[in-house]
Amino acid sequence: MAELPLIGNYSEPEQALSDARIGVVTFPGTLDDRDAARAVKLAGATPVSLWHGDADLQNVDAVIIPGGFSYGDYLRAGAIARFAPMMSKIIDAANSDAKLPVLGICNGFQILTESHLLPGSMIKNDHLKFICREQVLTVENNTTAWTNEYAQGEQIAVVLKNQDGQYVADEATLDALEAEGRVVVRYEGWNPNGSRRNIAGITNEFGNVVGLMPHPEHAVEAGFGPDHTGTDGLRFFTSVLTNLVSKTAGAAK
Amino acid sequence: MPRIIVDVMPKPEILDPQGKAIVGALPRLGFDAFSSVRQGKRFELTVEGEVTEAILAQAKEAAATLLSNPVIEDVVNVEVQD
Amino acid sequence: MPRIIVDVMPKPEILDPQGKAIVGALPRLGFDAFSSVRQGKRFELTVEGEVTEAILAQAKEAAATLLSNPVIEDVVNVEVQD
Amino acid sequence: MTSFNIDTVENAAATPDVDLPWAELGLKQNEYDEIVKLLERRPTAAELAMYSVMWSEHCSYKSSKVHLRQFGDKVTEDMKKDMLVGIGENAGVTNLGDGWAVTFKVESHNHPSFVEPYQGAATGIGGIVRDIISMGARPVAVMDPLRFGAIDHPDTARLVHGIVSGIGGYGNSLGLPNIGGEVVFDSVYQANPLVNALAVGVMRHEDIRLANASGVGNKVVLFGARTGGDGIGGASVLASESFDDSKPSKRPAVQVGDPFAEKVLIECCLELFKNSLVEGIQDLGAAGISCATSELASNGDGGMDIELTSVLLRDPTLTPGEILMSESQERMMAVVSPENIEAFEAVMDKWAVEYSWLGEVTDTGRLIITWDGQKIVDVDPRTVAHDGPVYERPYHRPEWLDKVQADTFRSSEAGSNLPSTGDELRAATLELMASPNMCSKAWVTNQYDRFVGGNTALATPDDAGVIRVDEETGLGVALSTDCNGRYAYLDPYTGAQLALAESYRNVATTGAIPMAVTDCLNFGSPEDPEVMWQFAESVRGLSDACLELSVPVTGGNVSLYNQTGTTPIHPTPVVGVLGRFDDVARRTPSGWRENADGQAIYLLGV
Ligand SMILES: Nc1ncnc2c1ncn2[C@@H]1O[C@H](COP(=O)(O)OP(=O)(O)O)[C@@H](O)[C@H]1O
Repeated sequence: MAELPLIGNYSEPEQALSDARIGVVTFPGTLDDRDAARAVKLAGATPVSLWHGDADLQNVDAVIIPGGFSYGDYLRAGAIARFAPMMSKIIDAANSDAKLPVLGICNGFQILTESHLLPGSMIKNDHLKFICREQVLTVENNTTAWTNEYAQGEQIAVVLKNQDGQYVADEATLDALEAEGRVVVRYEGWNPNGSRRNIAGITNEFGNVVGLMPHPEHAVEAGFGPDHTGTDGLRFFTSVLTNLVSKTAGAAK
Repeated sequence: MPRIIVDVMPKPEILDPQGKAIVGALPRLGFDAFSSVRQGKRFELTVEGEVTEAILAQAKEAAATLLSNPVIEDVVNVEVQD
Repeated sequence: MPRIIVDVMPKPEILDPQGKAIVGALPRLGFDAFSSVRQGKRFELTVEGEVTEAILAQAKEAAATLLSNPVIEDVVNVEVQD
Repeated sequence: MTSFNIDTVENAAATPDVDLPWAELGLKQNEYDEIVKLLERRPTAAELAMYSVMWSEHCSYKSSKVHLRQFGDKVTEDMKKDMLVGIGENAGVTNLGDGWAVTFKVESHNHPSFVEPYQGAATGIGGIVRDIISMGARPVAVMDPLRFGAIDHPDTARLVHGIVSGIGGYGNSLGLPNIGGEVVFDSVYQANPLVNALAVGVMRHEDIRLANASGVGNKVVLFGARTGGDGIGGASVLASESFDDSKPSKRPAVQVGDPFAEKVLIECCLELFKNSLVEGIQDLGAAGISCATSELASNGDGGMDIELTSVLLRDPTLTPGEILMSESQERMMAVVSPENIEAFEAVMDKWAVEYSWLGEVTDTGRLIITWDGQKIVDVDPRTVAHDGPVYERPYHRPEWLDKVQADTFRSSEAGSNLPSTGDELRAATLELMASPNMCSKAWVTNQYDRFVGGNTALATPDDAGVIRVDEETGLGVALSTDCNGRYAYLDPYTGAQLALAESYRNVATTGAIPMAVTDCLNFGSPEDPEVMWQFAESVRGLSDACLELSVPVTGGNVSLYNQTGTTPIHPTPVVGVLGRFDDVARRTPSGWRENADGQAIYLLGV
């Protein structure tokens, strides 16, 4: 019998499989922190709850900024959250030599663009409505810290749900993203929100910071995601473990 | 080309959750001079050619019907900007 | 009490889905005078007491950092209103 | 603090002949006389405000009470065995086993949604979710049975788009999956759209909280949003309570929801429950502080002292009576023992939720409210919360019903026009499929988050929503809401039974065992004897059917006066059924699965 955790804190005994510790940030208004923590656990790592107002990263090996409506998203999605003390730490760690892996999902992606860790921005969906659907994506870059377990060009089904999901950037930025292979995933088929060049997710130049509009953490358990069977999202979370292991191995050399 | 600016604000007696979120965030960023914030909308309507009385009247009516919700919002300003 | 008005508009080169929806709706309601519409935000910051240079500077900085996102928006106006 | 000419208890006793605006506040002469009798003097302005809102149809169920009793009377021991908390609390609580309990309830926000569709629907979700929190539960899902007017009526688009985006805008921001609902178009609902909202929550048995104030000396705290003039626009006559014409009296008629504030309130309450920091808790909905103080006090040790100037205000011009009536959203009231004050405040500070201490629990049997130390309310809280008027309204079967019932498909002229050729059948099929009541509801459900939380095992397009409660065992619940108002119009007794039967079937077909019922009874004016008959028959039908199927009604809501002029809506008793799964992995989706080749198809039933 399991208790529901208060916030993104699955205070289970630490997993034996991997001693990787993945931080999950909770802001006031964060919604998917428990889901992100569950995904981390299913991937075999230990989720660590990070509170927006704290400034201690608790030695985590990677960080997930989950979806939701931080501060209600009344001003602009992610605009206020970006200034939280925890975000300053994350920004520094992501830019440091250690290149902390950071995954921003939905509102997390918006926070990453507001923080200038990723270029561009999100505006309202072109149809102006909230949209929730099962979404097929094409993996365009399988070399990032968060996508190395996918095949290049693989199509995966995850969940999409947002109101401000239209990715925009100026043409020069878009061209640069394409040229440098920094588009990580693209919407397959119908473009659900008007995003430039069907972009659903991008990475920074080092591949450690990834922002995604769709939600892989809602596709990690058979029966509770797309079409009741999909677990295509789980490899985002196992990828980062692979990345951490290879980093450790690299360091040991 | 001339533009007509329409400003719409939440009615003073109505809760403005957006302004509330901002006024909470400002002091955390060191902006301590503001006791309250309200967030409204600004529309810029572009007119081809001259802004006649009739066109201004149209803008005012559009402001009162489509651009604002009179149950919760006030049109605080309609003005021509060249 | 004096207020500082901050107006923020989507950058001209960025598509504005709300403005686009409005410009589509206007003619259906008989408002045919407008060739384009853009929707931005208007903030009213209330100041207790006088608006000093320092407070105005705070408002300008808040406008540029928190109230707008320079990637997609421009601050088009910061002004004091009594 | 603004100063008013305060109408104190002392003043009321000394000036028995002052005219009070009781009629404008919706009280009848006999009701006002009853208040004077109970108090043995005229009420103060503040007392009048409290009685008028608490004795309204909406809060007191004065027309429906005598019928609703059947839900409590027609129950067997077997039906009661899983009921941990029955009707009367904010929401009933049902035992799920393994130490888990579930609470659910459906409520209406019909009229506010007609006036301001987005905010009306949004605050409808907000209100029902707070009901669930106030039981000590974590809300885990919402549903929204909706009824609109004709799809081609000019006002329908305003209502549909506003209401759907309001429900989505609020529910999505709370992180609560929307797992089902209804969308029905029928011109009878033209100026009376029905916006019913259901919420379900889960908790451990030991976390069940009740709305009562016990423990003399325990402190009473109001937390969440500040109190504004919301929802008292209609009662602006109260401005006269200050007996002072100079007061500005701009009171908003509509409430604006702040889902972010509510989300924070949810998390903050859950943390309070987890650390056992509150003794009793009550959400603030209709009748605001009047309701919260009088219900908490009368359900507890019977007394409470409150200093009203301690309430944090959004609008400093509010008078005491207005503060007591305000329906500002996203507020809760709790009773906290003195040793927990510090810990309580730490949780509030963590979530940046505003709070203020208003007073304490006493054993005087009186609810005493002061304004800056001056006594403005001194009542027996039971008389406000529970002893409101009860009416046995006259009712009779409408004469037109025989004619309507006689007009069956077979007996009518239309019978001879039944489609028979291939082309006719094709046309009829297409017409049915294109009907807004039959076609895909994806244009609605695509605007609702059904995945958040990661526990949704079934949602649209299935017959019932299914939510996992315990991640280790798979224990979970199934929920469906149903009603066909046209059936209820033809025969309210059977129509209500059919609503239950449909909902029960929808839950059962997913594989769950139906356990409990909630209902939202949407009807026209109780002052119309024909409507009253529809109501009485529906309640009789539903309660008989519940007895027959052995599922208890654990809570619900009555919405009356849904009519335009003398034309009422169809009787619309929306019924929600909750079922239990020992493991949601066993849920059966509707529709053919892949690899269905060779599977047999059966039609069950008559
Ligand atoms: N207002 C609504 N909110 C959420 N879900 C809805 C709503 N209306 C319909 N649905 C869902 O859409 C699906 C199809 O609805 P409907 O066509 O009414 O189904 P049925 O005819 O089988 O009862 C169901 O899963 C139902 O719960």
